[in-house]
Amino acid sequence: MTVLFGIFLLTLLVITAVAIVHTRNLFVAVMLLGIFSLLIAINFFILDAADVALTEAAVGAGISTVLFLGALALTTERERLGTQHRWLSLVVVTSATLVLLYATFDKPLFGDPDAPVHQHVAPWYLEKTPEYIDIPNVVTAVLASFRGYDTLGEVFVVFTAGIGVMFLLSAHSGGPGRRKREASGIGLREHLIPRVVGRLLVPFILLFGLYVQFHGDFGPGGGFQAGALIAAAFILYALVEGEDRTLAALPQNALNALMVCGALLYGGVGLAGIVLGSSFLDYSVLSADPVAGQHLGIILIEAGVGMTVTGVLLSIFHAFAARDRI
Amino acid sequence: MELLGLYHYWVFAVLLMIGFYAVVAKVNLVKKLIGVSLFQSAVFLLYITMSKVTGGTAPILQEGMVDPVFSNPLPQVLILTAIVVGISTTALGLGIVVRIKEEYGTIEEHEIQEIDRR
Amino acid sequence: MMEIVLNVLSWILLSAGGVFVLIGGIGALRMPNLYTRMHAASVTDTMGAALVLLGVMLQAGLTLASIKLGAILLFLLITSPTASYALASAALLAGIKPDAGRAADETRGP
Amino acid sequence: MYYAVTIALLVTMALALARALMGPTVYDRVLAVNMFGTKTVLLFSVIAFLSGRPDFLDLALAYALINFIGVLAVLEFFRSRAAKRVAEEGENSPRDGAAER
Repeated sequence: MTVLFGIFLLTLLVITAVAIVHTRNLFVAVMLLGIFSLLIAINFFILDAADVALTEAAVGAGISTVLFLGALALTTERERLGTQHRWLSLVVVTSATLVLLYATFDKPLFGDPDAPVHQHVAPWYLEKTPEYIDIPNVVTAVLASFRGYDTLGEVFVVFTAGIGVMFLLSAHSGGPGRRKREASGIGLREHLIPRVVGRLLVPFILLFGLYVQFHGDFGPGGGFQAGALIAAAFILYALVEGEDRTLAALPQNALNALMVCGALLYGGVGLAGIVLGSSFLDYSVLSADPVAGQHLGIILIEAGVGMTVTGVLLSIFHAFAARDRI
Repeated sequence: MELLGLYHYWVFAVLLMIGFYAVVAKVNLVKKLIGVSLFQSAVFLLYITMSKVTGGTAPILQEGMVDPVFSNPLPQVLILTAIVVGISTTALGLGIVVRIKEEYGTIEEHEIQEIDRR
Repeated sequence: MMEIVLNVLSWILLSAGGVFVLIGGIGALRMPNLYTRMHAASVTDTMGAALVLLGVMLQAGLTLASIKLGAILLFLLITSPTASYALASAALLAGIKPDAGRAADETRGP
Repeated sequence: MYYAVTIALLVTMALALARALMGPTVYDRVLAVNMFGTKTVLLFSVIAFLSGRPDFLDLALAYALINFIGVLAVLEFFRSRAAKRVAEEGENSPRDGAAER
């Protein structure tokens, strides 16, 4: 039955995607992208990927709409020219779709437990996690410990992207449009109800973010989700109270420090493994008891991930919002 | 169920190509980025689909579970990080688009090429 | 005995919630203009949500899950009217008049 | 029973999606997105129980907390655009231009 729900939702997903591409109004496309994100999060949840669904929830609802709207405010809301080489593109895309559809007939059926993907390392992870790492959430165990290198790489990609956005958008604008400072940047300060409710909710979102951060060993959660949630809390504060007050509460210097310290913390824990006589990112040696060492290592690197993601996402948001006022 | 056993993969293929169509056929740069993020989501969906095991549950151990079947945690790990990386890189792309708009005054590909040719 | 009563009660709440959600959904689709549609959508956000969550809460009993459901309900009851307010405010700002009847759709926003 | 509620929620989601696709104003679409978000919260709660993993209510909680940020962002988007327009019109009016020179 749940599979049927999934199929229904996937159909809605395709309809939404077609509408996103079809509409000429970019604002509408961004709104539909919000629905797309909700739909795909439900699909992830139905497909047993609670952690992934939580990440998509935190990123899709809190961050991505705000970023796209920020970019639209700086560029344009309407596509003027529409499509180029429509028929050629359609032919190429349709034939590629047919090739892909043909290829799917070689895939194992949905949910087949004998599929090759389930035969390789995954059973080992599931079997050995209680023994080596002893935390309930296997996803966190694989993310932080077994495949720590991978995650380190991803954290540095996020870090680099953040630096890139800051480089691009902190340059002095040569373009038109000197806007009055007080016109934008004050957020919704004049609107009493959003302001009161927003201020009420910010601490709860922060608290929930910290819960997700530190409960990530036991339930869905971890540094990536928590970072996005905490960034969403500050974005909410910026929306209801204005940019300058948010920057006064958490200045850009602090965000830079957060980004750098998070990445360094992750790398530092890895190096500590070498110093203590084992290999890079082996947490077993961090404590006398290997399992306790794993616990400590995972908490530390998840904290590092959370710090970097918070710092990067907030810096990106501030970079877009500040551009609005130059 | 046999009939619909590949439905998820078909949806993946169609979504992937819808995103691809937006990238190749649309002129507006923001729309191209939206297409890229659709493309990304399609890949996410493929991985998570592969991780599902019938009758399984999320790979988070819980007390009192009798002989549980877990879905595959590995694709979930890959996609979990990829979502955050995806939004960061999309933001980078949007940053570039904003700069293009400021330098060229437009974000339509044709017009940018026209200005470059001059 | 108690269990049966709770079960029946939770089923009643759940099905009433489902009906309200459905009615709100139909209203959001069929109502003639923006503000009336907003009204219909609010029904699903408050009444429907409250009934469904209370129904699920009765099934969960006194556990951590119930507390979480209570928190969800509380936050929904705070945030969705705020969202409706923000939306109505944005629409008014754009000059869409709260006009009865179909006429309001013709004066489109930007 | 959960199935009946789930089906009602799914049908409502389809109706909301229809509203989002039809418009006619952008505000209708925002309304549909917001409604869709609330339905998602409910669906997550119900499916968490349906699949017997009530500890996954965290997801619904996350959406309940942050879903309305999107709508506030929309309000802020229109507010700052309106403010910008007023500012630009002020600059373009002849009196202001003369004062600047």
